[in-house]
Amino acid sequence: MSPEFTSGIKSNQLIFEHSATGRTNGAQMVEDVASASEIPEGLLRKTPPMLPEVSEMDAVRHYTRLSQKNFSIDTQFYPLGSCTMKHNPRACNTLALLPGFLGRHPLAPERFGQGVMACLWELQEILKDVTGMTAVSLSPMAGAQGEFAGVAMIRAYHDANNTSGNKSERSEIICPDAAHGTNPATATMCGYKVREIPTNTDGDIDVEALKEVVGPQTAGIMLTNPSTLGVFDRRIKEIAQIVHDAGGLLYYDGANLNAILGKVKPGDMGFDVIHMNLHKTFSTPHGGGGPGAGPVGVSERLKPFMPIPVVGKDVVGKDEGSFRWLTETDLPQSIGRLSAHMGNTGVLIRAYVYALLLGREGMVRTADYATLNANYLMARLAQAGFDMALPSRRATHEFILTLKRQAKDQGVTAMDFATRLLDYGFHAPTTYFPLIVPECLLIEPTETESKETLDAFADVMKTIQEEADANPELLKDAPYTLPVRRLDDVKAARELNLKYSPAKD
Amino acid sequence: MSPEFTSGIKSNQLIFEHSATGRTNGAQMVEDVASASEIPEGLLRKTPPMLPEVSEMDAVRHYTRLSQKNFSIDTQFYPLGSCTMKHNPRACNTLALLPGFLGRHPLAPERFGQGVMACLWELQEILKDVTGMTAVSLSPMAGAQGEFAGVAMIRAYHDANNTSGNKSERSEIICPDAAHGTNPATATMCGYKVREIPTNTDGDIDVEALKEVVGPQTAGIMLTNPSTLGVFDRRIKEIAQIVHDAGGLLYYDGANLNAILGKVKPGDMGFDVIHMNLHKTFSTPHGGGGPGAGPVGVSERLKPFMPIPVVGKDVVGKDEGSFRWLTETDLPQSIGRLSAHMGNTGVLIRAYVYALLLGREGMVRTADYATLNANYLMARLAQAGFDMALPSRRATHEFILTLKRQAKDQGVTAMDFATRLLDYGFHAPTTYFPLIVPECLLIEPTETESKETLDAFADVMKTIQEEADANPELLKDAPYTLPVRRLDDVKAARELNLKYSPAKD
Amino acid sequence: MPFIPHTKEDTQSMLDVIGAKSIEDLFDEIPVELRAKPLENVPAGRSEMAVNRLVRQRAAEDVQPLCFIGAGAYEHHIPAAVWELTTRGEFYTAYTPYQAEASQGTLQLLYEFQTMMAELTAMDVSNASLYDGASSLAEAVLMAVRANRKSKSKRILVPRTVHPTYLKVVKTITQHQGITLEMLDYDIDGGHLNIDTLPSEPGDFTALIIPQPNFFGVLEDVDALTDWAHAHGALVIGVVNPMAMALITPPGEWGTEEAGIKGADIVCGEGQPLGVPLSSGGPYFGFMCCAQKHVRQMPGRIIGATNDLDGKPGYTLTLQAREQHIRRSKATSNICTNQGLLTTAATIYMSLMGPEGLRRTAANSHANSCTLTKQLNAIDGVETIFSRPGFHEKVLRLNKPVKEVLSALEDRGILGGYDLSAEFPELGNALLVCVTETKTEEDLQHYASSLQEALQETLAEVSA
Amino acid sequence: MPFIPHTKEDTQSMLDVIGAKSIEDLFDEIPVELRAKPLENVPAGRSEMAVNRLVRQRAAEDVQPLCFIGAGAYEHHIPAAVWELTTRGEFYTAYTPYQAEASQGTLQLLYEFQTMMAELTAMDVSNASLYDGASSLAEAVLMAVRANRKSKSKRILVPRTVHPTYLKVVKTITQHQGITLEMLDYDIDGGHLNIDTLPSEPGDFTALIIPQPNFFGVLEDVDALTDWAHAHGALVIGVVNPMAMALITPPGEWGTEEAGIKGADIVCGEGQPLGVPLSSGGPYFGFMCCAQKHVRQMPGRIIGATNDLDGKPGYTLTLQAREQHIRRSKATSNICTNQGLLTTAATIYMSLMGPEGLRRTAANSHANSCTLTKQLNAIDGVETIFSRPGFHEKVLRLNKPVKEVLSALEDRGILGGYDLSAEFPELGNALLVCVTETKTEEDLQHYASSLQEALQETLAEVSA
Ligand SMILES: Cc1ncc(COP(=O)(O)O)c(C=O)c1O
Ligand SMILES: Cc1ncc(COP(=O)(O)O)c(C=O)c1O
Repeated sequence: MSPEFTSGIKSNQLIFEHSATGRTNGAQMVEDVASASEIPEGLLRKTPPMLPEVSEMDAVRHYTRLSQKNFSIDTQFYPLGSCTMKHNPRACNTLALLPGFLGRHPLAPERFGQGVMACLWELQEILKDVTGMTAVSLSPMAGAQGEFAGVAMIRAYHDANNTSGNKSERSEIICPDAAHGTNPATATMCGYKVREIPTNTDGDIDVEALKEVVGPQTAGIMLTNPSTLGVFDRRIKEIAQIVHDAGGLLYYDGANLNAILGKVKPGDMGFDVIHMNLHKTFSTPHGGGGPGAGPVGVSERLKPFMPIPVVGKDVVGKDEGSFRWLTETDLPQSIGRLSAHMGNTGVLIRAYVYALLLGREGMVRTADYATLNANYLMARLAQAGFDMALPSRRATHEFILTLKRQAKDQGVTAMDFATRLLDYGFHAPTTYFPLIVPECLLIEPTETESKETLDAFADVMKTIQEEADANPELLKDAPYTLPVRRLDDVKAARELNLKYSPAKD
Repeated sequence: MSPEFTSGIKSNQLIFEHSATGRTNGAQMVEDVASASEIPEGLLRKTPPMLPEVSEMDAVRHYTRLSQKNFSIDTQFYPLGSCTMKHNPRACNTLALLPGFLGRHPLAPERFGQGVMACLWELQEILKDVTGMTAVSLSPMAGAQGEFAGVAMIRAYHDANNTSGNKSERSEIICPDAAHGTNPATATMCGYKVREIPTNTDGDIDVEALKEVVGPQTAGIMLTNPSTLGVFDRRIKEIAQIVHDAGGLLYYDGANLNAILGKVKPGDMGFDVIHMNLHKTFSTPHGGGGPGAGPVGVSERLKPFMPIPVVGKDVVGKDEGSFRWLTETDLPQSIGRLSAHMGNTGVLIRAYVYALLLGREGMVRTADYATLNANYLMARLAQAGFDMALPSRRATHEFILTLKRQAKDQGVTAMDFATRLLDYGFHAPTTYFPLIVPECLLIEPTETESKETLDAFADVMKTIQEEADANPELLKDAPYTLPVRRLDDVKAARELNLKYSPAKD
Repeated sequence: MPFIPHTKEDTQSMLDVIGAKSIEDLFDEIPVELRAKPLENVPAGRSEMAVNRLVRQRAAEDVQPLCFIGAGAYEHHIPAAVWELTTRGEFYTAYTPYQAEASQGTLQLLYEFQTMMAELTAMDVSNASLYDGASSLAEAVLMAVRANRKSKSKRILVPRTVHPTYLKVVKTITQHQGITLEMLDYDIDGGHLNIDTLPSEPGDFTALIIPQPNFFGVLEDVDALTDWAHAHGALVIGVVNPMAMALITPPGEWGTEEAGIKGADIVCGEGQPLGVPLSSGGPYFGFMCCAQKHVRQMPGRIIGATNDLDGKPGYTLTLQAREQHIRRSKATSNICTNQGLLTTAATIYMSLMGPEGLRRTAANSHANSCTLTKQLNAIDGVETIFSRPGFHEKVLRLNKPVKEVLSALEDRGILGGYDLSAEFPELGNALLVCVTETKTEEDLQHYASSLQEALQETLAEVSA
Repeated sequence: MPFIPHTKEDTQSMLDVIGAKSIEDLFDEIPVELRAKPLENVPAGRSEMAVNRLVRQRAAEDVQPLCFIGAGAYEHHIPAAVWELTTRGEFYTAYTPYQAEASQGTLQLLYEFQTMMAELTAMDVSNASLYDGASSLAEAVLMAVRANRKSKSKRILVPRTVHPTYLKVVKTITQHQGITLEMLDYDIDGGHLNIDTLPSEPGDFTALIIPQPNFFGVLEDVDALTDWAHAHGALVIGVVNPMAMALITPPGEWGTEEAGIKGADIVCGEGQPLGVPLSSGGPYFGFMCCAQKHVRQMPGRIIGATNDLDGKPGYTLTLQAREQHIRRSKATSNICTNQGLLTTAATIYMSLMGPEGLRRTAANSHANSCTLTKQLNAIDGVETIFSRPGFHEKVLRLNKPVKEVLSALEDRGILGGYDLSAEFPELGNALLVCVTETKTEEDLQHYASSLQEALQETLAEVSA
């Protein structure tokens, strides 16, 4: 009765399967000039790459239909904790794609780039204020690269201020056990040993444990506050004191600033360096996995070490008011460059447009409503009988629900709930992160979702719980209504198949 | 097991059902300036219109998901006969949306519009060549308006050349029974009586019948060749002779030129006036029902009557090479204006870009492959056991299959086949047109579809025939896999519900 | 081969199935003597890259100065989301929704559109669009003739304050139907149709057209005019700017209770202000709303709600028996393809604006127009002509020929307005100036100071 | 409230459910003394209309002259379909495809991307992207150190013909790992890495980087270099322009049979030429391919094909145990978010170009570069520096300071190239000029005549 929805082309086909030898998309063919080659035969490619040979329509149809197989914020509620899936205003995209911006070569003289540089300079100013830092460099291309820049600056700072001659004296970076995986991975890339500290049952850092690990070997600590547990660490000032007293610096993982925008500034908490994920708080799109932008903000003492380039504004002289790139010459102690040019400029323009649209009131409102939505949804789910990981705490932009009880009693896991949610048209929350909470769902609704949507989500969670009560197997086999049923990850890893090879016939 | 795919918002909701009083899309709010009004109280609106009050995200999500409920060329094979659903190249859209074109006020001085006017002027030249006509006016906004312009010109011509003083002498327009509905409707709008003539069993016009109806009362004949039956009328020259001899003029309905581009020119067949549907042959998008563009081409004798404005190019004097609008002053005998400005300019730009991409070779190729595809699919379906309406004829860009036999033997109709096709991911062909072929499907594959797609379609048609053999009821209840099942048209017309009213509570 | 997917092998095997030797054979029913000569005036095909470059240069030529022209096409800010959504392939490349089950996206959207337009005009029902404002007025006239069965005269009363181009279009389209368009002059002080100048004797009038605002931007005395029309057995055709409807009395509420019937009978107009860019004049869209009782006389597509086999709500084309594809020579109109994609844009635009956003846009445009008028009136040699209030356009009289002044303004980066002197010579050097919400205070000041300079300059030139 | 859907009533009823009096209460766990002062340097919120106008003005300032700069970022024609599809909301606003069942669109596309990149480079496998070309080279170096278990030295041989900024980035990123970057000078005649200058003594080398084409646009002697590396136990890291791969021997085929092993071990580079606009430098995307045996050392996301419960094919993130979210401090890299949307564009770009379209684009760029070089060499005071063949960039020596010449070219609407004189002073007044398929014959002539004039002009100025 319900044949496969084929669209006249088999729905599972790869673009290669639409290909036919000799088929071309003629409008894209420039003149054939094989003759003019000065490349010696020996350097020429012998067999052409197996790229698809399709018409423009084949490609348009294939990729349009592929896109429809995705969940996205534009189509679904997507409460992925720690990911801040909020609405991406369309003006940001439209304006970032203006021909004037797109056509500019990165190495074109500065006088042909004053427009874009003005945007970037103003963005630096905005981010400084929001974070309470002294200076900002926009060059890191995602959060993890921002982290790298930050920790590398900590290292450069210690190296520069080390009088003992023993540069590896401060060899450790402290991370809470709840930290995002990029934090320890970054510390390692910067040549540090990672010391993990535990979290208290109330969700705050175990300060006593911190006191034990901190010492002259401490280069710094990587924190995020609100933490990945979705709570604000109330003893942050004390923590800062302890680390600073030991000569270490404080790194703030600012991937998610949604709940503190205009409410509390990392600089005021005592942090020395912060990275921000513009692709979260500043609503640049996630694009199915990037691009992002991970600007870093620094306190006065780390300023000389910022990654380059930074946008500078001439304040005196004949070029007064004009913008230029600050480079090695201006910042000789810089940790250096992280990308071939100025990072992900197009993403930065989107964030800039977003910041202008929000304005200072909008920033504060973002924190207000992100927090309201999280606390409301937490309350609704608690009322519905779900267990919160930290029931006594306020939620920040997110909160954690644990299905430990359900896993034990009914054998249904967080993943079962997650995949079943898909059938109801909701993207799953983040599962199994942070690692310290068993069978957890990390839920971040964001400020752009309406009460109606949150209510619908809470209702569906309750329905799924009822399904689990009645028939746990139903959840195990979910999803049912998506392009594919539950996928076999084990097979994917065991029988590695990472590219298409045409079937031999 | 398969809950309604809700997307976190009930999938059937109207935008009004996402609305909440006081919800606003703040980014679109300009300053509130109620005070500055010079409008007297009595003229002010008392109650605001019930427009949706939603956030940008609500709107984006709602309309994105609505769009996904459509079939479209970008997602499906769409062999709707007489509609020429071929690929709409993306360059046409991207270039037509350039800010320089979009921002121009239609009444801005000509010197600020030379770019767009150059495009339009060249398009006129291209269309003249393709149709074999002497002049072209781009102003009609769709096929039917082009028809109106054409028939109005015929009328103006007769009026101008009428020496008897009795202006209504020529009071009839002849249309074949297979004609598109717009033809007789247009003749009526132009104040003519419509005389219908029959079609022979071989698909050509019944010339004897024509001879009988033609006479001094004949203003003209509206034809399309290839006809809506998908065949080329071989006696066209003779027909032209008969009508011209009687003092009538020949109108060519050029909605579908796909099969004759560069192969045969309506001007050479003896036609005096033609309209073209750029939204068919010239691949401008159908947009779910428009906009289109229906330029008219005329022979020398109808030139003075063309609708204005027309783009002119100054060939001498100080403005040599510059473009200007030809208006009432230049064409005092013009039938007049059809739109407030220059018709659907943006559509015209798309067609112009398309024409440049194809070029003269591409035009001929379009005819070649549109014809090849139609004849191939006709052959495949004939092999599969379907009855062709005109089995002995070549197909042009389209052909007709009749399910008269199936309707009689199995009780399944053309509409049953059509809706069942949807389940297989193919849009239905045109059903029940032309009116003279019972239970017909008018199938136009177009040149942009691949053999693979045509084969898949033929296979599915065969499958459906097998379903009909096994269980005709299955077809009656189709479709099964679309957002809705078969819709009740009778209810729609009887219990008119043309707008949403909020449920009272 | 641009846009053609066939490989050589495909072509050959397809010909084999057909039983033809070559593609050429497929054209063997076309008499040889008719075969076309090569297309010499069609240029050779070019790559997308080459076309891209050419057309971008053309578009770049047309970058516009600051625009204060209105006269039927209005520059409003269009939220970025409108066209990003409208040009989604599934909207952009779908056909007219004949096959309802496969077109629920378009159909539901059009049903929403009809609801919004009916709300905005306060009328009972709306169709799914006509070509543009001008042709929608022509269709409204034809419809009124059909709808007013009591009237035999086919006399349509047309104020001179209707857009002059609309009048031309109405003439073009309705001239073959024995319809008389009777012109009514405007009040030289108010710029409106003075109720006192309407025929006082009884008579058979088919309809009265009421523009709101009128071509001068002036607000008509709609209540009195509506009452007059209904008292004389004439239908009321409102031709309105939909943006203005967010602020002023909609045609569904025109007239007074005393007259027995309230509201216009047919309302039409140009939909462009609702999310459609100026685009050199098109594509825009015409809209049409009417009282329920006239719905069967309405031209164009109409979408109705219904249910599917399972009782689930759905949408479909309805009342098709009015249309050419069913009724042929007896259809209400020959219109077939309309302006679907533009109504898509308008529907999304109205959703994003909401009642408050739209009201503010209208109010802001009005306020800006008032502000500029005040500033300009302070200039020597500039005066407002009409005393009646307007929406966002004003007619000014200059003490210099308008053409010269406009040209001087152009040199200062301003398109100063629409020159009325050819069409309304009785007004002298009259200029129609439009201001929308898009103009800032600086823009207004720039206009004012530029006009001052321009007037002085032309003065200097004249005296030199 | 921009982007916030809450009505007053919503807010109140939500607070009631929470049991809080005000939104302010929800922040009561933040110590009072930490509460932020107002954001004074963030401007007040503006409407989309206002922002639109401001940012459009900014973009308009940046309209560019005709561009002959390459140096790592290349202007190619991008089919319109690429970005119309890429910015579809379902691609644009999806997250990293963690939840595979809800992300088959992105996942299948990335699987196709991996296939295409592996094909283009003739390597076994590809990842799903890294940040950009420069950082991908840094990751390749780190990967080589992990992958070459036999080598203990962490010595990486780096030709000076690698892009100088890439080198800086490699230094920044790898400096904390005890890695030595040993620079190899280039051949002053050929502009390439001369095999004879490589260390002849045996030694422990971890990897040799081979750029193809190199920073001077020159084609390296890849076969000999690859053989040398493999003979010395070093891995080969190719850093290649993917567009060039359509024309020249891909790294998977570098080396000769004699050496026993054929092909590079790791290939990385900048993906920008494949459908990504110049965009002031980003977002672009880095790519990385490698031999199958090294796949577990690869950084970044990798997509694998698998089946669902019903045996239907599907795609999912795989080998996640390499990544930071599982392996944490022992991950292959800290990379998390990568450049997904750009690989979407690249995949669509490659689909639209196909092997022949891509080859022609590359061949045309090469031919245009040859043509221009010939024309320029005919000018007095201009000579090609290097004798070896190149792809689409050439180094020219001028008889005038490059900076002045470039500025004179700018006045003629041309960005003349990349000034090498600061980074390669030994080359004198050296200019790196790039030509792609986007340039017409007239463009090349315009460049040639402008350069001639520019040289004369600077001469005149100098002598004046
Ligand atoms: C808390 C936290 N830190 C760091 C990151 C890493 O950011 P990115 O993915 O941009 O590298 C993320 C993002 O997933 C995050 O949620
Ligand atoms: C043969 C024929 N004539 C006329 C028309 C009317 O064209 P339009 O819909 O553009 O008014 C059509 C389109 O449906 C058609 O197919």
